Amino acid sequence: MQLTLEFGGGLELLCESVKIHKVNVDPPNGTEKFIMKDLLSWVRTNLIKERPEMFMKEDSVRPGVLVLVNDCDWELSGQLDTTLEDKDVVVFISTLHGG
Amino acid sequence: MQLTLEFGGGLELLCESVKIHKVNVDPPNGTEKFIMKDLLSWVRTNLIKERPEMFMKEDSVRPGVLVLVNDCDWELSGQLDTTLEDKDVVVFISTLHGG
Amino acid sequence: HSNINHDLTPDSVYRYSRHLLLPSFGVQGQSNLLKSSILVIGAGGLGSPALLYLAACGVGRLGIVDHDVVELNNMHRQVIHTEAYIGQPKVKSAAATCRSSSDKEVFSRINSTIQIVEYQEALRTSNALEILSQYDIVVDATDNAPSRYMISDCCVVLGKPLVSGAALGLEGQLSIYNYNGGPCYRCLFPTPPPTSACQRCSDSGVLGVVPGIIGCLQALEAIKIAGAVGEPLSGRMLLFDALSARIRIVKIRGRSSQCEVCGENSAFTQQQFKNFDYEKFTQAPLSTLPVKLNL
Amino acid sequence: HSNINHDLTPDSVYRYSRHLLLPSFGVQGQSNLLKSSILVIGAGGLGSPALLYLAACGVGRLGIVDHDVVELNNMHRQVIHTEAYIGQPKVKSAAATCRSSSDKEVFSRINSTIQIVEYQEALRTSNALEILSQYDIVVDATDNAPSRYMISDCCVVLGKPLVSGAALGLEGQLSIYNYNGGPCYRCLFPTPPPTSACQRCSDSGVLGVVPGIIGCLQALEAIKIAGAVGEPLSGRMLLFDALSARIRIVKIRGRSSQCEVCGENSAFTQQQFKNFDYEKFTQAPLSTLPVKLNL
Ligand SMILES: [Zn+2]
Ligand SMILES: [Zn+2]
Repeated sequence: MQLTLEFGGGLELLCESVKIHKVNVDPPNGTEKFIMKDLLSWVRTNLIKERPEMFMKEDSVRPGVLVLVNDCDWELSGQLDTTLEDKDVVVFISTLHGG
Repeated sequence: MQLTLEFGGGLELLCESVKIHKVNVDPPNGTEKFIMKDLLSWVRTNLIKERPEMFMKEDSVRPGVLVLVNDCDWELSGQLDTTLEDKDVVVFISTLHGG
Repeated sequence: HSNINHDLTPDSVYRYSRHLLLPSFGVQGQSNLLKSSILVIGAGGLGSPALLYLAACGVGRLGIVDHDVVELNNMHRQVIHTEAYIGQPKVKSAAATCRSSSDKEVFSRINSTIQIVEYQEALRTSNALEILSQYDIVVDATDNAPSRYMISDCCVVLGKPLVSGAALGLEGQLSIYNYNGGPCYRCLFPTPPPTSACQRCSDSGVLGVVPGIIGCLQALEAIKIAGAVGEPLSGRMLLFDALSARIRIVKIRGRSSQCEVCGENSAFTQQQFKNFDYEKFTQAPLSTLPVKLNL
Repeated sequence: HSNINHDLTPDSVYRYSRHLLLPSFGVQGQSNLLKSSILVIGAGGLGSPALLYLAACGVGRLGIVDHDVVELNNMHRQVIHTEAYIGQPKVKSAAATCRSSSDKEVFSRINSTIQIVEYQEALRTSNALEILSQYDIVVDATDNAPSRYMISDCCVVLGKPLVSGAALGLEGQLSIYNYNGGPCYRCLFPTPPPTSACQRCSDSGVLGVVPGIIGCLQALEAIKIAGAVGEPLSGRMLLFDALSARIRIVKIRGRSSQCEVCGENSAFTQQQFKNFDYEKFTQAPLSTLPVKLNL
């Protein structure tokens, strides 16, 4: 299953300053669905190169990070339980405070 | 087949100032494909309420109108011969000169 | 167009004629604008363009809150200020650009026909209720997390719509909170981010025109609310990436029934607001000194 | 950050420090900007914010072309002008806002350290080559079809990138032409539209902040080209709908081999440009008188 992952608002600094990642992921052994919870641990293992605490807190994203699945807040699709499908676009963006 | 049609840059004035139209269209009798040429004549018949010469010239759009199929210039997909598929989004936008 | 009932002066008809000609804005929209009041908090990178366009378009009463003074290193983005005002309060400088100002200046500026109110002070829980309550719409053009929580909470307890913009580096964000049943800032961000995630323009830099774009968009959204036209950016958020020239407008969650400030069971009162310690909550100061750049 | 080789003065380091802090812009981007020259054609709704931000950010030499005078009905959107300049040339008013101006004004303005060149004249085929040839980048902030064809053609024969913006009513459009092998304006619009499709702000109205947003975006794209950073909006077009707060960035055609001006077999020379009648080609005048609004 191919996904496009985008990092913004400074989170790209945790993945060697690359904002857009096209990745291939597969459901964990013994399951058929790939959900956001699976993606977070995949990202933490495979993409985050430094300061993982700036990306995650416990088993979710840290406070101040918005997660968007196909341009829609993951709160509207089930958060960690959101099922992902081929070609989905997932955006992780840190909220900005500057002005 | 469902399409989303959008009019902008003043072209919406030709369709009672409605910018977004969700429409259902079917391939012409005896054919399987629905192409942009079919859509133009469908739009002219069904949506354009006034001054059709502001929308079309001969069998294409008038000069100064950009046509976008799924956010992509129709020159890149075959112009009048572009085959449309279910859920495509087609934008007709008149170029602006003001400032 | 003739013989429409309206209360615009002949001068206003001429000044705002390009607005009056718009079928979707027109006399009604302009009349609404002229009767409205908008408070802009922060006269920096976001506030500069927001104030310029809100003054120009004919908002009836425009408030400006800022405690800071103009510095040379603001000039690359805070285009409302002029070099002559370096060292002087931003509120004075911004107000002078927006209207015929003090006796010292004999010429008038962008729009001498609107009322400008200057608040040369930092916004605090002690003065926020008093100031915000006098305006229809609030524009958050500040630069730090505690201010953003404080302003949103204050808008909730007062029932004011909040046009919130932010910019840092080469990115910008924009949304409207607490409008028409939509979410507040805390619905989206119930827990403050770690302080290490809260960079400021003074620490991390910002391309000057990026807050320019976001500030203009804030003015637009405030104008739409004040003029009662169009679909304001509530329940949606605009994400702008200047370097790649990409813009996303995404759908965000609605009002949260669990929200500690605007939720169903919330009992967040004006008194609680006054006693809330936003600096402690966010572990960040409401204002800081900039770092020195060593080149 | 210390010990980087650069040719910025200590004053510039301080003034532009927020740019220098940006890893993706930094000393190199600022140094490129300071050495660049940008021509803005039109000091109206689009040109006002574009000029403000281009002056503020430190473009080395900034040219302004406009033949018009400031009118009260410009003030709702042309925020670079001040009421004191009503009746005076827009070029003078804009230049005065951007820099320490004439002897009459003892105070300086946004950026006194850059060079501003004023062209108080209409752009015509007779002067366009001479003026445009002196700049690295051209910003089209005009308001009519013949000017847009003329400026694009001139950019093609001189090999200059063109940042083109437009705004009308509550919509805006933006693209970059003739950049890095990308299309020119004529590749997209080989045949001029019928004159009945060419509305102007003076006829149809415009919400003032809409050209504000597009003009800021023009400044951004010019800064990206001048600073040699990011992905300029070439081969793409930004479509902005203010009322619904929707923005599309769409992919447009590349350079057309059939283009009469930039195409493979084109022999459009400077001499042909000088003799080309753009008013006849578009059936529209390069400038017109505004209509009277009767309310
Ligand atoms: Zn809330
Ligand atoms: Zn061409």
